[in-house]
Amino acid sequence: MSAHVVPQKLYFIIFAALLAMTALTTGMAYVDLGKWNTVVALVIACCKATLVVLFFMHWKWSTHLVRVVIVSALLWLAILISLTCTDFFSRHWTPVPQGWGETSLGNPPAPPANALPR
Amino acid sequence: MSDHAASALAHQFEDLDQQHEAASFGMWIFLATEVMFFGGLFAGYTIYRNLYQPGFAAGSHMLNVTIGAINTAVLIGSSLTMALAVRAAQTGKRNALVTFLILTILLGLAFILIKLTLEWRHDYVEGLAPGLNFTFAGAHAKSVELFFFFYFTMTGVHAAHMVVGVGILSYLLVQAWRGKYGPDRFNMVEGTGLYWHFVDIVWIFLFPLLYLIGGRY
Amino acid sequence: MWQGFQFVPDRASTIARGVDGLFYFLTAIDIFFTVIIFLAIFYFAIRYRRHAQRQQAEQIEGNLMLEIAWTVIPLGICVLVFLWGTFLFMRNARPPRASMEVFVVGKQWMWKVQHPEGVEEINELHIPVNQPIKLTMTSEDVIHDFSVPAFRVKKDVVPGMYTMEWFQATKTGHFHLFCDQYCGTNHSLMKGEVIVMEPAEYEQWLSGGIRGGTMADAGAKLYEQLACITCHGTGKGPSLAGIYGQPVKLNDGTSVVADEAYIRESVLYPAAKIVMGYKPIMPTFKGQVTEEQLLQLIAYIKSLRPAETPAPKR
Amino acid sequence: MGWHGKQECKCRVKTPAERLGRREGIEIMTTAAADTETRVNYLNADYGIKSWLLTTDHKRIAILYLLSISMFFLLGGIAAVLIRLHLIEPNGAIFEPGAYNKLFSMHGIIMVFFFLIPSIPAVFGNFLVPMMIGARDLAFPRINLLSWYIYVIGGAFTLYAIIWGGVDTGWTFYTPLSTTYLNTNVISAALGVFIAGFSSILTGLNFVVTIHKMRAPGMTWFRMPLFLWAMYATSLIQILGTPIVAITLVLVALERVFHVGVFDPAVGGDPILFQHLFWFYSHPAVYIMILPSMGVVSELITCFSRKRIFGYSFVAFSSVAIAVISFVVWGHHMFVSGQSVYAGIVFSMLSFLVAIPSAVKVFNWTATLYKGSISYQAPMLYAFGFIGLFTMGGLTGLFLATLAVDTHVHDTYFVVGHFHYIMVGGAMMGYLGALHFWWPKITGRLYPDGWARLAAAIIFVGFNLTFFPQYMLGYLGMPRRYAIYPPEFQTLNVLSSAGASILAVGYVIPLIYFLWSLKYGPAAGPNPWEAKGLEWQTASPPPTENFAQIPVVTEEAYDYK
Repeated sequence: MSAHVVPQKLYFIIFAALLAMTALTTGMAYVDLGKWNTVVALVIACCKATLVVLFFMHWKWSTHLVRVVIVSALLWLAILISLTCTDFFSRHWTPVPQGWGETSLGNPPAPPANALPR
Repeated sequence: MSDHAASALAHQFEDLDQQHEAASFGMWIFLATEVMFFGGLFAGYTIYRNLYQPGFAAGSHMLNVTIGAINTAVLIGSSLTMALAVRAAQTGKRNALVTFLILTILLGLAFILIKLTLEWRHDYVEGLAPGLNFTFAGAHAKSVELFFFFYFTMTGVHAAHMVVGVGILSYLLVQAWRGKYGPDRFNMVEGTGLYWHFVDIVWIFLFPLLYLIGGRY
Repeated sequence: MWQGFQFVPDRASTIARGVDGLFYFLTAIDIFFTVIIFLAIFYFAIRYRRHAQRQQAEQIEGNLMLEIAWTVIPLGICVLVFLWGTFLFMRNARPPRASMEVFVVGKQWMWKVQHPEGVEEINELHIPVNQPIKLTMTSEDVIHDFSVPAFRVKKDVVPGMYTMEWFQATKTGHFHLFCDQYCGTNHSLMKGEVIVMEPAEYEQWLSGGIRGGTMADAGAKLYEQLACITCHGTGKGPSLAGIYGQPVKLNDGTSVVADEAYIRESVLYPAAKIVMGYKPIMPTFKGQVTEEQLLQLIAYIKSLRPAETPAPKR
Repeated sequence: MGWHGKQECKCRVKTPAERLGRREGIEIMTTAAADTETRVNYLNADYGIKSWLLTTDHKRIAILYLLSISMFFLLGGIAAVLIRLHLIEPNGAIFEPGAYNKLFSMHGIIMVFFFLIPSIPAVFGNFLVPMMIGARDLAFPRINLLSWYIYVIGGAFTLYAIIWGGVDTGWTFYTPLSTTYLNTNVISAALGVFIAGFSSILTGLNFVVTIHKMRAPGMTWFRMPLFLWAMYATSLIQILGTPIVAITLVLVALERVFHVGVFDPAVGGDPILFQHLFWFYSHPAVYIMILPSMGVVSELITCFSRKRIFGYSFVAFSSVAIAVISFVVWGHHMFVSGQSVYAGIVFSMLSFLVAIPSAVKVFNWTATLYKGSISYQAPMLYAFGFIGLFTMGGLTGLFLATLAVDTHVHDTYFVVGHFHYIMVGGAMMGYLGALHFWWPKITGRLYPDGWARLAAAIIFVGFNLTFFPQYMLGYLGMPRRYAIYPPEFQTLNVLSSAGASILAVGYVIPLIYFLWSLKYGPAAGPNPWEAKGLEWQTASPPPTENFAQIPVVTEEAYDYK
């Protein structure tokens, strides 16, 4: 069978790195970075996940096929989140229509000049 | 091919390599479905977190970072022992395999116990469990309720995966004790390992998203 | 059984013509391709039917030019239809500035309509002809859908948010109003009529139907009843005069535009967005005001001019 | 038609096969036919209920699926008949609105989740995938059996919901109606669909692994029959889409239990988010239904025109393209839902893209007929029916992808007509075509071809009469899911119901002659259609191990020289 046997030492190094990053991400939460706190936390999480996938889950010694599976799962997740977000974050672009109290019975409708997307 | 290897080969496969590749490929595809399964929750979380930032930050501040960080470490430790267990199976070391499986199970149980007694129970008593006992009435109360709904659902689904994992590991332990696994036959151990690491990765993302967003300063 | 049977639905709004034009264009495309495919299949099936047992077919691997042709041509048609449909849709998505605004509340299983002048009706909507009407809609329970086939418009009516649709009727008469989103047991009974009238007739109908003053008046009354005035108007709470449509600075540094959704949220969930410089002391009015009363309050707040004192007019 | 009387069969044992051979231009080896009775095959290899319920043979599991989905089809079909009967009268001929709502919900949930989604993948995919690639079984036979049990458990939950109290959410489970306002058995119906979803995932997983890892020597990707490409694309959707609907239904159930949840407007939740998550799966799910049928049609068209398919790689890749694009178009179900108009534009544009690979397929099938040697046995008629109905259904999809037109016809009978043209006209025609094509392989028996052709014609006519008026109703504005409707829509509704009665007859005829053929049908022989493809190179019914020796593939697919 063709599975790769990884030296034990490497596992312990990765373990130490993961613990260190956990400490780092917890510590960073106590530093005021404004918006960047979230970004930093997510970047560190991505690094940790990458280490787990690369070494604990043997990505480094995997076939291309397995890598395609991982990448496409992430791609599909990205499709789900990004296209859902196109709705939620563009809903408020639709201008708040004005005209309350300006009712003009019988007048021809004004061209919707004010209604262009902002 | 030894007799042992022959019995390890299912009738539909030509050889052990093909069987091993199929098993690990199948497990990865299963993990892809798991990514999407959690993905639905993450998508919902992303949207509400952006719509209700202050409420989510307020909710996050009510969680205990120290316990969260300790639990993260516990889970990473269990991932290490799981990786070592797979290695022991690959190299045919029965005793090491049994030891590492026991360690993994213990660390997994420790995670669940910490979660259950120090966090969920605490949150419930504090009135932070939506639908059961939610009494929080400060600023952004409804966003906080939403946050805690996500918190319980996401950690709950994650914990359910841990419980299933511990169940499978216990089965593996019995089989390993009987000496069923070896260099020709470790697909089960490897697949369970992949699953266990995946559950670990989910937690690696849940920890910052639930405990750390909005900062602690 | 043949009663009222027709092939084409009434076409009674300014939008209808455009939508029908595109609809017929698409129908023509459909017929064209369906006929081509059907004829080709029939022709080949007859022309190349198997006569003898060992009749050989001529093996053809494919043809790149053909593949490109039948990829690119449909793609071109799709782009055309997409642009056409989107253009119409965007035009129909924006109400003209001079629209008359009518409020609609969906509720299992009825439509409650309020005119700005205060007239309320159920399962009926009276409107003047040739006048753009903008509906601001919400639901008290589940998702409904306000659909008027003769006007070619529909929009879901969603709890917790305001949706909008507009139309301008071109014909007087009675037209179907349907709930098009499945909403429970009596979904199919949640229908009514849109009655389009001559403007003069409409005025007459309106004056006959007024009971409690305009919506803004009703809102003003409510404003007093709920004692909003003890804070909003004394400086304890922010002044509401002229805020509608204006940006409001919040205490977390962000700012929002005071639209219907914001006002609604502030009444029901006061703690959600706190205006800069004020304390979160406002109690919630959830459960005390109905969706219709909310709309009246909104109408009242909209009617307040910036120069006016924040206290109600009376 | 009706070439076999029963007597004829009894008195002249061998002739039906011979006669069939002459009539249809098919050579049948009488020795092979005689051989069938005694040979050991997957059906007679073992006896007893246990040998079926504990089997890991992909062919037996296919039969288990065939029986269970047929039962669900029958239930869903009865519901459909009752719906059409009810709608003869504008005020409703039979039911109260509440009962009618339960009826169409039952029809939708059963037909979508328990018939159409498992239909071709779980029956013909299971039976054929290993045989077509030259393998002895799927990669994970025990998981395959598990998936059937999961399906049955899911079905049991849903049946429980339907029988005790019913469920009236519609198959779409829209919140907050489903979470807060209905008093019916929503949780167990949702749970049933949730559970059945895992059956679908496991089936897809099994196929992908099998197609990647178990192909016989020489069976390269571009020598695979197009049915396998279609199954592969279908499996991708099952794997990547189903988990989303699963978690979404979990959230619905949680919201129902705890009275608070992520879709609850009271805490700032958004019901429209539910629709996003639901359609992220449920739009691609339409392609789970139609893609396998497209694969079947590629097999049928080539076999009965005795030609290699026109533009093999275009047909193959269009399947994968459909699977991928299907995931980015879901928002077209939500153009009028209160979703952002800009998101609507994005989704409209993407929705048009999915029309292109579908059109490419239709043109390639038509071109395959050119200069063929075409015979019209029953399976071919179903394939023709599929192409025609799918063309009409697919083209009306353009209306629904167009923002301005969809605003008018959304949630009307136009939509109902459109998706029935795809799901019944398309998927169901493909399913019946497959059943007629591979029935001799599955059972080793031939059915009366004349009756089968008659049934195909009746189904085609009945189908169009049922669903074409629904397009017109939709354009006139009749909303879907209405138990009571304005009287001016009656004419078209009566027409539709009349068509449905013809359609029902069309579905009953095959049931009768298939059952008849099990006992009286002449033996089919290994390859009654003289088709290419590895499944025809082994005996009918095939032995448990499929092939005595794993075949070596040396030629392209559809090498009908």
